[in-house]
Formats: sequence, C-alpha cells, structure tokens
Amino acid sequence: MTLIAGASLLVVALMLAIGGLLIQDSTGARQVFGWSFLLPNLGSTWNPVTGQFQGWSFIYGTLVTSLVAILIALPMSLGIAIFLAELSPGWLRAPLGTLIELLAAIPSVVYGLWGIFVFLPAVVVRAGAFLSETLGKIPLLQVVFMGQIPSSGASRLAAGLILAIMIIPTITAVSRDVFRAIPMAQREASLALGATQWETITRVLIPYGLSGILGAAILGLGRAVGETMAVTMVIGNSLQGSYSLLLPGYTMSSVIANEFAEAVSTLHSEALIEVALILFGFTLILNGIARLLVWKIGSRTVEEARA
Amino acid sequence: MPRQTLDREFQHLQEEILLLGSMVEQAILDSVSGLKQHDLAIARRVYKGDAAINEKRFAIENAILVLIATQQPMAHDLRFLAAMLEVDTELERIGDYAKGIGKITILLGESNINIPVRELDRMAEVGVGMLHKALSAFINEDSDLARTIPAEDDEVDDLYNRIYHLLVASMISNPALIDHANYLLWVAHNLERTADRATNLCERTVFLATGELMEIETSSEDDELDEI
Amino acid sequence: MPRQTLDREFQHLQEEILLLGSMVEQAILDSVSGLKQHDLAIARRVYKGDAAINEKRFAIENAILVLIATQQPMAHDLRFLAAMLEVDTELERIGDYAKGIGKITILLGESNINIPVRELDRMAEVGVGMLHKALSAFINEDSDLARTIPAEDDEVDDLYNRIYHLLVASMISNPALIDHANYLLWVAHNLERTADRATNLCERTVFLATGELMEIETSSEDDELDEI
Amino acid sequence: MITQARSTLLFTTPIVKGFIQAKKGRQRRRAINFFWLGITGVVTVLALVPLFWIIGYVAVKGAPAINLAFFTELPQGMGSASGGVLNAIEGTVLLTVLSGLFAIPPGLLAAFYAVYHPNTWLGIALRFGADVLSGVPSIVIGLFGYALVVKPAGHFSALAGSIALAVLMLPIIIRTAEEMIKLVPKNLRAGALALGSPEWRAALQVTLPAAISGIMTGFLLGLARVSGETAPLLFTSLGNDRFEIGRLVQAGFRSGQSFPEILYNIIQQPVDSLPLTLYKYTQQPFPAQIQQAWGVALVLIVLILMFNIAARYWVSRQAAKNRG
Amino acid sequence: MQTISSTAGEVTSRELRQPQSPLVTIKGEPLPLTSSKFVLSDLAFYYGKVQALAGISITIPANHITAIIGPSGCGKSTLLRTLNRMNDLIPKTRIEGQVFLDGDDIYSPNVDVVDVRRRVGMVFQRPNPFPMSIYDNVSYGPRLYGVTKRADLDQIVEFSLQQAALWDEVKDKLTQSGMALSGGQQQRLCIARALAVEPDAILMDEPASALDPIATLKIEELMQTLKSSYTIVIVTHNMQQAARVSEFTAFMMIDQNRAGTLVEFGETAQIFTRPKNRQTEDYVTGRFG
Amino acid sequence: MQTISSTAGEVTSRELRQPQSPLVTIKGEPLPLTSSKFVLSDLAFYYGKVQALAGISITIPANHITAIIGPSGCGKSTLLRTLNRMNDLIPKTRIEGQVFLDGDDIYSPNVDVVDVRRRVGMVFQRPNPFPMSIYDNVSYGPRLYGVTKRADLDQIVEFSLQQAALWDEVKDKLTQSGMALSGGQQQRLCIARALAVEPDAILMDEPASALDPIATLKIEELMQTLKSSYTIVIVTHNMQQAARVSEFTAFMMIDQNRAGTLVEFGETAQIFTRPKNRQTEDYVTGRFG
Ligand SMILES: Nc1ncnc2c1ncn2[C@@H]1O[C@H](COP(=O)(O)OP(=O)(O)OP(=O)(O)O)[C@@H](O)[C@H]1O
Ligand SMILES: Nc1ncnc2c1ncn2[C@@H]1O[C@H](COP(=O)(O)OP(=O)(O)OP(=O)(O)O)[C@@H](O)[C@H]1O
Ligand SMILES: [Mg+2]
Ligand SMILES: [Mg+2]
Ligand SMILES: O=P([O-])([O-])[O-]
Repeated sequence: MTLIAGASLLVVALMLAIGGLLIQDSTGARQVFGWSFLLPNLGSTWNPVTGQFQGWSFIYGTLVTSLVAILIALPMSLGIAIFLAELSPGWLRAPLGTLIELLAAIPSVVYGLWGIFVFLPAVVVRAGAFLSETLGKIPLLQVVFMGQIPSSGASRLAAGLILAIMIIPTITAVSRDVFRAIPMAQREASLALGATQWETITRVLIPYGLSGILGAAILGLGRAVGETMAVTMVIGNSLQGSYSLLLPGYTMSSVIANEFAEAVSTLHSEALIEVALILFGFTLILNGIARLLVWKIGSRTVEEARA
Repeated sequence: MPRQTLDREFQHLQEEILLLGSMVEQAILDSVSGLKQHDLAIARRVYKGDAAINEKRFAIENAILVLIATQQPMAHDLRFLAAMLEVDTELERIGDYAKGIGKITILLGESNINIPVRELDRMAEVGVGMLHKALSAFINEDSDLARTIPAEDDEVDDLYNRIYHLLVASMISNPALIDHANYLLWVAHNLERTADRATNLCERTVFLATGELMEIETSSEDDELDEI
Repeated sequence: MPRQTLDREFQHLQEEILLLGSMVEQAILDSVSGLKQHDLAIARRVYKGDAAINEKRFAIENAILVLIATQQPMAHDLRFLAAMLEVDTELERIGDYAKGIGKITILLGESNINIPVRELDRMAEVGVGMLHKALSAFINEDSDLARTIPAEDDEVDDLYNRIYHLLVASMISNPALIDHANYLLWVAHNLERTADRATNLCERTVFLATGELMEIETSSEDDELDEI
Repeated sequence: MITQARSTLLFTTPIVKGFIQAKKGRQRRRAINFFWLGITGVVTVLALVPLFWIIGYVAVKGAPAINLAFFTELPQGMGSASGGVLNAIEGTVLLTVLSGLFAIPPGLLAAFYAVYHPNTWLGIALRFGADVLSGVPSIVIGLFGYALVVKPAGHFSALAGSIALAVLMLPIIIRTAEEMIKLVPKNLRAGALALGSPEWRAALQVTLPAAISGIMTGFLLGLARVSGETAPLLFTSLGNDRFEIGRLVQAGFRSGQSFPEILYNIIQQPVDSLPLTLYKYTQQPFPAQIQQAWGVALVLIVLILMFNIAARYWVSRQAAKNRG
Repeated sequence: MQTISSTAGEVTSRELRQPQSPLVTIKGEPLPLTSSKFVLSDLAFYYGKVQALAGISITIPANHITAIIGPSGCGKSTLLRTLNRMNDLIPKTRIEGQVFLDGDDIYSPNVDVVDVRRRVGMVFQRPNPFPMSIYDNVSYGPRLYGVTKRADLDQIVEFSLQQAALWDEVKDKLTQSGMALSGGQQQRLCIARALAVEPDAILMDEPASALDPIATLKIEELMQTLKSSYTIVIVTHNMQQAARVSEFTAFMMIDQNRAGTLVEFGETAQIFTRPKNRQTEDYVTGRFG
Repeated sequence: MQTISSTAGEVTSRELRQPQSPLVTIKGEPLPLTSSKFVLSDLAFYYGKVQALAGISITIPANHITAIIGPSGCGKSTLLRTLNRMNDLIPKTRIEGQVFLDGDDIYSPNVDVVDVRRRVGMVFQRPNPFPMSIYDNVSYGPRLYGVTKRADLDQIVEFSLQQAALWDEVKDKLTQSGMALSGGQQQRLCIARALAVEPDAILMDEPASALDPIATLKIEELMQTLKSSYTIVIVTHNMQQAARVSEFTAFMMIDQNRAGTLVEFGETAQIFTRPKNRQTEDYVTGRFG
C-alpha cells in the first residue's frame, strides 16, 4: 500500500522536479532578460558571443512547424481512422492499422536522415517552389510564403511536413480507437433510421467522439512541439528575420539540442534552459487543455450516465 | 402509468361475469314464469337457453386462464381471478337450476296440480335479488354488503318450508298427485339452492375483500331441510 | 434439469387432492352405512367431519393460488392447476352431500320407515367407485378412462328412478310417511348428484388431456328427473 | 395524462403525417456518401507511401553497410569505412534494459494506485503528472537527466542516460497498465476479496494475471519507444566510441573486482546508442560514415519493428484469450 | 350409451386442432392477406458458412404485436434483423428465401435499403440515444430526409414524443441531452426517434432487458398504445413479457443442424395456454434443456 | 340472524392479520431464535453524506432463501453488501446500527473482516471466474486459508463442484480456463468457488440477470438444493424470480428522505398473494410508479 502510494508520489515528484529544475537553472537568464526573452520580435538576437539572448525566433519556429503539421495531419488522420474503423473489410483492418502505427515506430533520426536525402529534394523543394509561385503572390499570405526555398529544401515547411508524417500515426491510432470505442449501437441507431454511412459518420460518430478526437489532436500537437532530432535535421537551423515557411528556421528543441552541449557561458546555458522551460510550459498548457476537454465532456457524460 | 392492459382485461372480465349473471337471473325468472303460466314455449326456451350460459361460462373460464397465463397477476389481482373462476362456475350451476325448472314445466305439461304460485314467485324474486346483489357486492368487493345478503336466505328457507308442507299436504290429500307434487318440490329446491349459491358468492366476496375464509351460516341451519 | 421445484409442488398437490378425495369417499360410504344401520353416532361423525373436508379444500385452494402466484405456471401446468381448483370445489361439494345424508339420518332418528337398503348401497357403491376412478383418471390425465366412467351413471340413474318409484309407492300407501320418504328421496338425490359430480371430473379430465371442452351426456337425459 | 396525450394525438395526426418524402434527394445523398467514403480510402493509401518509401530506401541504402564486422567491431574512426557499431548496439541494449528496470516496477505500482484510488488527490495528481510527463519533450528530459545525474556526478554515464529514458518510459507504462487493469472486470477483485483474500493477494494472483498480456504490450511499446530516442541521450550518455561490455568485464575481473562492482563500473561509463550514432554520423562529411549511418538506420528500424511486432503479437494473443 | 357432443368453448379449441392454415387467424377469423405486414418465405440465413436460420416461413400480421421467443442463440435477433436488412451490416452474411414487406421483396436487387430502414424502425436492447439534445435526437431522422423548417420539425418532435408517452416528462427540457434521462426514458426517446421518420413497423430487440421492472412496464404499456398504428415485432427472452405484451408469438429453436427454425407460431393466448407443439410446451413451462 | 364463524383455512389468514410479531414465522410457527442467521438492528448506511439505508431491522432465517426486492436504487445491493462488509471497500461510507451474524455483531471493532467474508460467501451479478483454471478457481479460497495438500484440495474441488451441480459438466476439463465456460456454467463455478471455503451463508446480487432463461432456471434449481445447508440471501429485480425461488421476501422502497427502508418482510407466499402493505401490493401487481 505504501509502496504503490510511493510509486505514485514518485511520478508526481518527477514532474515537479523537472519544472523546478528548469525554473531554478534558468534563474540567471530570467534575471537578465526578463519578459523581453519572450517578446515577439523578428529581429531578435541569439548571440552567445555577446551574451544577447531572445527566444522569439525559436518560439515562432516551434509554433509554425507544429501548426503546419497539425493542419495537414489532422484531416488525413481522421480520414484514415474512419477508413480503418468504419470501412475497411475485417481482414484488412488489422494489417493496415499496424502498418500505419509502424510509422510511429520509426526513430525520428531516421526520419531526419530520410528527410535530408530523399524527402526534401524530391518533394519539399518542388512544393516550396510551387507555393512561392502561387500563394507567395497573394498579398496577405505573402508573409508566410515569400522567398525562395533553399536548394537543399531545409525549411520550416520541410520540418512541418516531416512532423505531419510523424504525428499521423499517433492521431490516427487514437482517433481510430475512439471510433472503435463508440458503441455499435450508435451506428445501428443511425443506420436503422435510414441514414447513409457517411451521414452516420459525420452526424453521429464524429460528434460522439469529438472529445476523443480533440484529445488525439492535442496529443499529436504535443508530439510536434517537442520533436527534436528530425526537425533539427531538416529545418536548416538558422535565425532568419522572416516569417516565411519557405525559409530555414529554428525551433526551441533544435536549439537546445544543437547548443547545450557546447554552451559557451553560464548565461548561454541558462538561456537554453529557459527555452526548455518555455517548452515545458507549452506541454503543461496543452495537457491542461486536453484534460479540461476530456474532463468537461467526460464528466458530463458520466453525470448523465448516472442520472 | 399502472398496468392499464391488465386493468382493461379485468374490466372486460367483470363485464362478462355481470353479463353471465344477468343471463342466469333472467333464466330463473323466465323459468318460474313459464311454470306459473304453464307456458311450454317459455320453458323450452329456458331449457335450450342453458347452452348459451354454458358457452359463456367456458368462454369466461378460458379468458381467466389466458389472463393468468399471460399477465402474471399477483396478490389481489390473482385472488380476484381465482374468485371469478368460482363465481363463473356457480353462475353456470344456477343456470342449470333454471334449466331444471324448465324441464319440470315440460314434464308437468297440462297437469292440473295446484301450483303454490305466490310462494314460488316470491322465492324466485328473493333468490334472484340475492344473486343480483351478491354479484354487485362481488364486483365491487363490497364485503359489508356481502355480509348482509345471506340473511335474506332465511326468508327463502321459510318459503321453502311452507311450500314443502303445502305439497306434502296435497300429496296426502291426493296421492295421485305425488309425482307432480314432487316435481314442484324440486322446483322449490332449485330456487332454494339458487339462494344458497348467492350466499356462496357472498362468502367469496368477503374472502376476497378481507382475506377471511368463512362460511356465513344462517340461523336455520340445524333444524331444517334446506341444507341437505 | 427441468423445473424440479414446480414438479415437486405438483406432486404434493396431487397427493393432497387424492387425500381429499379419499376423505370424501369415506364420508359418503360412512353416511350411507350410518343411514342403513340407523347409527346416529356415525351420522354425527360424518356431519361433523365435513368441517375437516372444508378445511382441506381451502388449504388446497390456497396452495394452488400460491403456486400460481409464485411459480408462474404456463400451458399444461396452468390448465392442470385450474382443473385442480375445480376438482377441489367438486370434492368439497360431494362432502356436503355426505353431511346432508348424515343430517337426514339424524332427522329420521328411530323412525321405522322401510329403507331401500339394497338400492342405496348400490348407488353409494357405484357413485364412490365412479368418483374414485374419475379422480385417478384426473391425476393420470387418462382421458380414455375418463370417457368410459360417465356410462356408469346410467345405473345410478336407474337406481334413483327405482328408489323414487318405491318411495312414491310407499308414500301413497302410507301418507304418514311422506315426510320420511321425502328425506330418503333426498338421500337418493344426493347419491345421484355424487355420480353426476364424478362425471364433471371426467369432463374436466378430458378437457385437460385433449383441450376439448365438452359435456359427456348420458342417454337418460331427456326423459328422466335426475338431471334437474 | 394518457388520455390527454391520446386526444392530442388524434388531433395532430392528419397534420403531421407526410413530412417525410423519402425518395426526395436520395440520389444526391447516395453520391455524397460514395464520394467521401472514397476519399478516406485515398488518404489511407497516401499515408502508407512514406512508410514504404522510408523502409525501402533505408533497406536499399543500408544493406551494403551490413556485414559481420558491423556487429562485432568498434568504430575505426571518422573517415574509415571498416569497423562496426558494436559499441552502439551494446549501449542500446544496456540503456534499454536499465531504463526498463527503473521504469517498470514503479510504473506498475503507480498504475494500480491510479485504478484503485482514482479520485483521491494523489490519484488525480498521478494521472495528471503521467500525462504531463508523457508530453514533455524528450530534449527537456535530457536536460533533466543532465541536471539530476550528470552535473552532480561530474561525468556522463549510462546511468544518466537510462534514467532519462526511464522518465520517458514511465508514463507510457503507467497509462497502458492502468488501461489494462481497468479493463479487468472490477468484480474480479471483489470476487477475491469476498472470499476473504487480502488486497495484495487479490492484486497479484487475480488482477495482474488477468491484465498481464496487455501490460506486456505496454512494456514492449515503452521499450520500443526509448530504444529509438536520441535527444535525451545527447546530454546524458553522450556517446562512447570505445564502449565494449566484454572488454570492461574482462578488465574488471583482471583487477579483481566483484560482479556488482563491475556492473557499477559499466553503468558509470558514457555509452553510445544506435540512434545517437546515427545522428552523429549524419553530421559527418565522410561518405563512409553516411554509408554506415544508413546501416545503423536499418538495424535500428528492424530492431524497433521487431519490438513492435512482438507487442502486437501479445495483443492479438490476449484478444484470442479473451474470446476463449 | 353415451354421445360426446361439443358445447360451449369448443369453438376455440376445435380450430386450434385444425391443421395450421397458411393464413394467420385472429380470434379464429382468418386474417385478410392485406393485413399482413411481413411475409417470410422459406428464409435461410448464413453467417459465413454457419447457417443461423433455416426454412422460416411466417406471416406477421399488421397492427399487432408479435413476439419472438426461444432459447439463447436460436436466431431470434438474426431473424428480427432480416426484417429491416440490419444484417447487411455484418460482412460475409448471406440470405436465401424472401422477405416481403407489404408485398415487396425487400431483398430484391432494386430495393433501396435506406427506404426499407425508414419504413421499418428499430429499437435496441440498450437504450442508445445520440449524445445530443432530446430535440435533436428526435429530429435526426426527419432532417436526414430533408425536413428543415423549424416549425415542421417542432411539430414532428412533439408528435413523436407524445406518441412515445414521453412528451409530458420532457417538454420543458427539450434542449437537454438525451443521455441525461433515466434508462426507461431513454428507451422511450429511442422509440420516439424511430417514430419520427413515420415507419410502418417497429422492431424491438429485447427493448426492456436493460430496464428495471417499472420502466419495463411503461415500455410495455407504450407498446399497447402503439400497436393500433404500427406493426410491432419484439424479441424477448423474457417469456412472461412475451405473454404480457404480444398477440402473436413465434417460438424458435435450433434444429439438428444447429440452425434456428420456427417451431410454432400462433396467438399468444394459445401458445401459452395450449401450445400444439411438445417443444413449445416444454419451453414455456420451463422443462426444456 | 346470522353468525360469522371461522372455519378451515382461516388459521393462516387470521395470523396474517395479527400485528407482525418480532419473530419470523414459518408456516405459522414462530421461528426459534437459534435459527436466525442474520439479525439487522436499526441499520443505516451512508455513502458520504447521502443516506442509502435507514432504520432497517430484519431477521434473516437460517437455511432458507430470502429474497430482497424493490424498485431500482432502493438500496437492495447496499443492504446485501452490509452482510459481509463488502461495503467496506467503498471509501467514505458509514454504517450505523448492528448486523449480527449468528449472534455476533460483525461491525464490532474486534471482528476479523476476513473471517466474516469467509463465513458469508458472495456471488455477483456477472459471473466473475478468475482467469485461471477451473480447478484453481475453486481451490483459490481453500488455499488462502492454508489448505495445501493436493489430495485435500482435490477433494474440496470435487465436492464443491458437485454441490454446485457442475461437476459432471467439467470433471474432464478441470485444467481448462474458467472463462471458457458458458455464462451459466461460469456462474455455477463462482458458486462452487464460494462453497469451497465452507461458508454458512451465501449472498447473491442478481445472480441470474446476465443469463438466459434456461441457465437462470438451473441456478434457481441449484439454490433450492443448496438451501438445506446454507442460508441464501438473493437480491433480484425480477419479481417472478423472487416468487419462484425464495421462502421469505423483503420488500424495500425509498422513503421520503430518499433512503432505502424495509416496507414489508414475510413469507414469500404471503407477500405475493396477500401482502399486508399497500405499497407492496402495488409493487407486486405492477401498479407502482
Ligand atoms: N455477427 C455474427 N457472426 C457470426 N455468428 C453470429 C453473429 N451473430 C450471431 N451469430 C450466431 O448466430 C446464431 C443466432 O444468434 P442470434 O443472436 O440471432 O440468437 P438469439 O436468439 O438472438 O440469442 P440471444 O437470446 O442470446 O440474443 C448464434 O449461434 C450466434 O452465435
Ligand atoms: N458506490 C456508491 N457511491 C455512492 N452512492 C451509491 C453507491 N452505490 C450505490 N449508491 C446509491 O445508493 C442508493 C442505493 O443503491 P443500490 O445499488 O444499493 O440500489 P439497488 O436497490 O441495488 O438498485 P439496483 O436495482 O439498480 O441495483 C442509490 O441511490 C445509489 O445511487
Ligand atoms: Mg438476441
Ligand atoms: Mg443492485
Ligand atoms: O349442484 P348442487 O345443487 O347439488 O349443489
């Protein structure tokens, strides 16, 4: 009894310890830079030599790559999940599901490797060129689609696309489970009223599983935000005074991975830890939202079930 | 939302029982009036009409069984159904008495025996009245009413005794009439039994309403013939 | 594993019904032997013994109702229970006949009327025999046996007619005996009704076994008195 | 109440009936149905493209690098095409086993707690903590491992790396084990307790066996997950070209160390791992290292796919057992 | 000498012993062909290679309640689901024979399944309201069929809820979630939802088995009020329930090939008081198996 | 003039109208104190602040079957679980009053819960065999209590399975998983498992509600054979089942404070044919609510 309570305490302590350590170890940087570290400022500097550190470029990099990833991955994953859960014949279901999930099992370094040598040249470069030709000409969208994609393809777009591929299995697997967890009775109820299968999916199953699907999306987003190695390998790791997707960028995790081991000063490593703290904060917020969603919808159904 | 279906079926059964009751009452009254008027047509009608009473009786019994099988009545509902089964049988038997009187009317034919019309009339009237009241007490489960009815049997018994003595007297005075007098004695007996059976219904009713199984005994019990 | 509980309860009920049957049979036989021997002690015992029969009858009825309420019998089981309810009532009524005979024995007291012993004895014998067979046909649901029994009623009817004529003759020859002769007529009537009621049991049995509701009519129907 | 409803019914019947014109729009509904259902099939196929592309490409590029030496020798230095990645293979195994040892027992215990006390403050905090932990970027966990072990000890080590990986694995184990234990019908536990069994025996003899294959799946998935991780190892186990367990053990015996001492010595070494090696090699300009990187990628993928297939096998076996 | 002559009551029993006529009779009168809702003709059904139903021919009368009873696994649910082609959802199933709905074979190739399902509503074992408001639950079906005007929907919702004897209980909380109702109310909501698409027939697969006795009774009473306007077919493994609610009962069993067959079909009163078939008798009296 | 005199049969009915004596009677005879298994005295039970049971006093006779019936949520299961302290497992619950088992208050501080649970076995709504072999399922309890010799265990297993009317069906496959049995067999296995620790009483909470009618009947028949050696208390919301199996029936309802109370307790035959309480009558005839 005390043993299992102890184990549980350990988990909670771990979480607190991580947050605590990050806060403590970034104290110096915070004292020096204060809130300016977070300022949305494209001309932000990150100069270990002069000791000038501002985080906005990394924050933007992380946000925009994750956003691209989720925008692409969510609809695709939903489509796949629907196919797997609702349409595919029984014999195909398990192998297909396993294949998709295997995407998640490929180590991110391998993604990076494949990205550098195969995906970027073959796909991203072309897509980038196409986008800058088309969307890059449209006034407002220009901001994110201007400039010329590097010949290597290393860019925020590349990172976003790779992330999309990487989080598809996560979102797919969870939302497929969500669909499968929806009682058969819900489908039967709808079909027995004369609904088509698509009507059943859109009007009954998706609303029914909405919280689960949102949870899946947030889980995917969390993955994207925290992903390090693959992104580091394809994003170009450069500080650009631009919001464009087509240009190289930097993310929070990449900068930590690249610089922490060779941090030149205490302030530098403290600044990196502050970046890590921000990343941790993101995680907490996303988890908080996910919990809230699940708890709000979940508790309502529980309450209703009891009533 | 109580068990409307069961209640509806009960309603229906009660109506059927009352219908059977009125068929039987009519049969008794008709049979006596046929006897008084030496009207063989009426007598035959009563005699034949018994088949319809039997039929109704079986139909009701069947309906009760179906209700028990399909509606799983419990507690009071079940006791009421069981009581109805018995009432159903009792009524059919009273129908048989009417039939018997019809038959006697036919057997008497045009014989010129002196029928104690007033007494028989009165017996029929009281007996049928008892039956009628007993049925309504039963349907309404009015145990108070049910308890008062058997007292009327005293009058029936008195009448029976009077008729008996009248007929014995006439047998003695004219032995040739013994056969016919005996027929009339049967008539009186049947009417007396009718009242007895009404008393049975009352006992059922009291049982149903209060859970008391009892015989309501009348005062004449120990010294008269009517209880044989 | 069928419904052993229900089967056990059925078994028990059947035994109770048979017990009631033998109580009633004994009562009839005793009452007649009391009459033959002018034995007032026997007569009184029979008269009082009816209470036990009534009690048993109600106990059985109660057990049947409890069984219906608690065991939800269906189909044949239910029909059998319903039939038992009726058999139960019939047996009790036959008990009443025995009580009536006992009462007449008491009323006759030491009177010196000539009792048609042979005929009454035979009537009792045949009637009780019919009853006995009818009960065993019922318990075994032997519709073939049940169909053969009512034929024996013909003999009972003949005996009744014989007794009737004997008694009427004695009334004519000695009008002072009319009262007592009439008592004896009641005795014969009661025995004749006993046989009739055995016939009722047979009808029930046929119904139970075959689902046919029918009256087994005897040939005497249309020209004799016994059916009044 | 009923009669009232009925009368309203009679009143409304003629007005209401006939709203439904079933035939109307039927063709359109059918077309929409087929179109969208088709789309889902298309995206499913689309999603499989990168999988086969990656695996195929890695297999083609990596196969030439694979030979016996690749598995049995240490790296020969940058630019050399000979030599192998024995250090990384042994390091990966060591890190995986150690992290499993650190994460599985407390993970399992915590899972029981989460199931049996879902609504206590600790239960709620536990599940929230596990959720947050599972979302914390692995690079941050690497930093944590650095601060917790490396900095105080003053050197990188397998221990630090496996602790970081254990932190990564812990929430996976907790959540899968929790789900599996929750799937065990509650009244199985009640059944045992009703026989007078103490709680721990019920958990050990009844609940755990009922959930074991599902829990195994969780273990395997957790192991698969951490064996492909790079980021947390960057600042914890660092990497070690010369790491070779056999040599360390021999050296230990020669200097007369006891077995625990040898073990302790080993886990105090910085170690390499396959993903770490892969990452490092890709940063090199030498074609030989790039070539070997593809080989490492192939080995890594095969290893992890094997873990995954094993896990799936457990799942299907459990499903079969549940049906049985 | 004696004669056995039939008298009262025998009307019923004599007919019962006639060889079963091809037509259904109600209280002894043959049912006119026009009032049969479903006619199944030599129906067989297969799950893959396993035969679940064999040689089932049955005529289900319109505007009455027909119950299907039988031991577990005898194919009651399967049979029920052939009536609105819900079995189509299960892969690798096969049907032989015909199912006529108002005279049309619903398995003939050019039949629109969606329309069949509209005409034949279904209520399931566990109440399965959609996780949306009561109003949306009931209006779900009509909306599918293109009813969009709010006033029309309002009317349909009220009418359907009233028919399902639920209106009075929910009229003040139509926007509340359908799942916030009690089990019995949920089941009535599902009935209202089925009624809203104006079906002719309603199939119910053990509709009360998840409910407590009081809620069960309410559903049973509701069925009684609905039967004048709808044909109701109910599967129940509660024999007493079949006896209570239905007017016709079909008794099914597994034959020697382990496929479900029809053993006896008749008026409920007859099945439960004097079944013709020995197996039926054994089943209803609890002496089976 | 007439007199109303009591005759046959009234023996029963007169007693029934006597004010209820504190002692239980069986067929009119008062039950000797020694043959009561459980005595509950003014029991109240709380889930947190919510009172679920109030003022329950009841004497449960030994070696008979007692059924607890009542509408959903009236506290039947709660009451049952006070009898072997299974409610202890639910946090924040509180009990007032006493529960005597063979004269000892099982809630008094120095009582060994484990021992109470051994003496009072329990069978649950859904069959819950442990995921182990049939043999291990049955021997689980005895092993807990220190029986280790194989021969002893063999004997216990065989005896328990025989008592549970399952031996013949499983004697050739004792090593097979208990979960591979059919639902009805599983439930009998759970009964055998409970019997193996030689309890005095067995509590059953809707033991047949997940079973089909035939399996249900088998369980009911089994209860009949067990009752001579065990005190059985069964919760069921199937009134007919209570009527069929039990000899005593307790009818519970929610009082004005929404706590469960005992409305009537008596012989089953009496409760179902002539209940004394109006509410009981309404409930058993289906006129409640
Ligand atoms: N989806 C399915 N796939 C394969 N076999 C099935 C399927 N559904 C049912 N069966 C089989 O078909 C037979 C009939 O099943 P069905 O569900 O119709 O029986 P039932 O009479 O409704 O039983 P219950 O009373 O248990 O609901 C059974 O043997 C069952 O195992
Ligand atoms: N674990 C619990 N926590 C809080 N309240 C509970 C708990 N279990 C039961 N209750 C409440 O106590 C009351 C009685 O519940 P109980 O389960 O004993 O009723 P029941 O008569 O067995 O009902 P049913 O027939 O539905 O099983 C209910 O109002 C229920 O909501
Ligand atoms: Mg079914
Ligand atoms: Mg309960
Ligand atoms: O039928 P009885 O008049 O003889 O009772």
